[in-house]
Amino acid sequence: MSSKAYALYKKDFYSELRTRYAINALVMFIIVAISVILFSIGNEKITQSLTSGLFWVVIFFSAMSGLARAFVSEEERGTSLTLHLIAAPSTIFSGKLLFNLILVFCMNIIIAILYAALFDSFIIKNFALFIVSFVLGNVGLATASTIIAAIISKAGAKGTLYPVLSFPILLPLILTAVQLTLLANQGASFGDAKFELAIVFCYDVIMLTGSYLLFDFVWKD
Amino acid sequence: MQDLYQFLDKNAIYIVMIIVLIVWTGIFLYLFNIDKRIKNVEKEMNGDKNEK
Amino acid sequence: MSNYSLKAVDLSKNFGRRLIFKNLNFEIENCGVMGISGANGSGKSTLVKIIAGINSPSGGKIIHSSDGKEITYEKLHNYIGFVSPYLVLYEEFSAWENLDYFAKIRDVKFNNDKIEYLLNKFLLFDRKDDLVKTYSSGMKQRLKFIFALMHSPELIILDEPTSNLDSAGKDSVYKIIEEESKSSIVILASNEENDLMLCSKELKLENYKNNK
Amino acid sequence: MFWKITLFILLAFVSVAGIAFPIVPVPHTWYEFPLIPGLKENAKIIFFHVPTAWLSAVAFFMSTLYSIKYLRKKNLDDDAKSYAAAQLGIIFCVLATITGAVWAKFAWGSYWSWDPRQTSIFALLLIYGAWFALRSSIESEEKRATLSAVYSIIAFLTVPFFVFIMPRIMIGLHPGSESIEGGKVIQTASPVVDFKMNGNMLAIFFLSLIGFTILYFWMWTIGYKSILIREKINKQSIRE
Repeated sequence: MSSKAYALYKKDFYSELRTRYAINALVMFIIVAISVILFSIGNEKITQSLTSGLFWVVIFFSAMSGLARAFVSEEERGTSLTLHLIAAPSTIFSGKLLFNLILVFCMNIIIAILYAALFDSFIIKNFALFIVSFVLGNVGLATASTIIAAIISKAGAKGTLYPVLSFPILLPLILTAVQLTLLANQGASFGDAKFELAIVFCYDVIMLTGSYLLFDFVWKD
Repeated sequence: MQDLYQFLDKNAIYIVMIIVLIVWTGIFLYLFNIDKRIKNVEKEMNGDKNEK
Repeated sequence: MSNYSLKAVDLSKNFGRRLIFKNLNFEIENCGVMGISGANGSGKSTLVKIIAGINSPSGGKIIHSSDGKEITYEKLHNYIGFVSPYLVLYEEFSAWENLDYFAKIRDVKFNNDKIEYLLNKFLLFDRKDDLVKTYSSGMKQRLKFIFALMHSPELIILDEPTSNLDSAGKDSVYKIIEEESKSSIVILASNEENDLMLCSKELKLENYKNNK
Repeated sequence: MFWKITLFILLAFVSVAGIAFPIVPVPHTWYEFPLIPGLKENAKIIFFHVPTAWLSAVAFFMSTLYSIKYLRKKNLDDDAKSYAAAQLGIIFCVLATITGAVWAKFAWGSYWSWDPRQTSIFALLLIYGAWFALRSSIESEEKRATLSAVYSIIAFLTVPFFVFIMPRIMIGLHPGSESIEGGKVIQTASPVVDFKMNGNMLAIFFLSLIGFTILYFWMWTIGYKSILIREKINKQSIRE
């Protein structure tokens, strides 16, 4: 089971390396978004809460431009039928989720490094808390976007629909993640953030089980 | 505009009236929607009869 | 000789509220060729997709069983080989890489000898390291046969198998069908007389369209 | 027929009572409402504003329920029911948002202030909007029904989170709301937190909730029946 999903991930990975379906758009998007924010800030000092908000704004929109690709690329090229014939839905979901997870982690680590380098007020005081919330937030982001990518790959108007559909689903996650990033930047302890951590953790678990169970319906025509 | 605001602020019952009005507008919109749908159905039914 | 059996029970399909077919029953055991014929747009492709488990029927069910045991949907894909004009393989990979990934995702052993034998048979061995993008449509069609046969499936579904092929290609397809039908079930959906000549049994979709 | 007349009488009574009953500092008889500090006459919108918000939640819940039913049984009638519920839901959701904003202008001084409940209804509005956008982009009926059902279930899963996280992020201004600070539940400084209804106000409030709920079910029945009839006729005309 896991070896099949890993094989599917590897296929996606090498396919991505050859076609550059998502990566080019993603990298350009990150650069553009961060530079626009930097230009609009200019020389002004911005508060920590604003920085952690902007941090997740960039993550959200970069995710929008890259993550939908996992299923849309298969559907656009007509290869989803081939996938149907070689793997069970659970394998496909796990493989695509793994691919999206890796993509989200790479993307967000780059964003975090750029933020730490370019923004004065983005100083992580409690590093452990930041890492934990970062990981939990990324897992939630990847899970929710995988199932929504699967939904829109079967619908028309693919490009415009993705942000519309994923925003309400991701809103609770992003609001909490902003809060957590702020807490980590202010140097709060794990005890202060336990409520937010619990929320993000529950979100991850519920989304994971929900989308795993519902994926069969989406995938089978 | 300012006068209207002050008038409504003092006579708060009119705010209640406005709100009731808005609610009824919404319900009416829904009725219009259903009415349109049923009219389409009617047209299609009559169209079928004419074809026969 | 396998013990594969395929059974359709009261199968029906409608798109929205439009009927495609209804009360479809058939049964095949062990081996043989079954043809599915019908005009364009009559639902041949829909039916083979339902048999392959890609689409779900609106009513009734398809039962696949091997050695008397029913095969669950999760495992079905490894018993089936599928060829059709609308099947697309990964164009950014070479033929060899395609087959390699398919074997890994399926979690079946990559049988070098068998793949080489098939590549030779379908005259693709010299081009096996070229990207699929550079292939002609006939070559792609031949590659799909290798894709369908590489894991020795017990049910082979061919939807218009001879489209895009020249007469030499058609002959080799007929030879393959004859060969495979000795050991496994072949389902052939087509409109061409020559294709349907091979069938021991024929299913005419026109017979399942009435609403009574 | 009986319950339709009951509904008419109920809603007529609620409308009259909700608008006309006077508000006095100390109520003596059953037709007088108590004065709520900071709210004055516009406290009466509770009889019309709260039911709309309640109904948009009920409609959302029912829409999801029929979505689940559709996925289990694959019957397109369930999809029509889910669609009719969502249609009513978005109407009531917009109504709740507008009526709330109008009232907020006079009670809090601005139309919109990201109060937890305003944010929640905003999220609900977004979900409904996305749901309809998804539906309009899919041609095939079955695919549309399946995909929108899956989406509405996923959206439904996220709703509890709003309930938990909103009060943490924003301070409540809404009547009857509490805010949590430093882990302790405290009342906010806003003038309307002492929101207490007396017995008869509560009775009329619940009567209005019941009345609007019955009205909703009536509208919903008409709505989905009209969809079913239209589809039946379409099907017949294709066959002929």
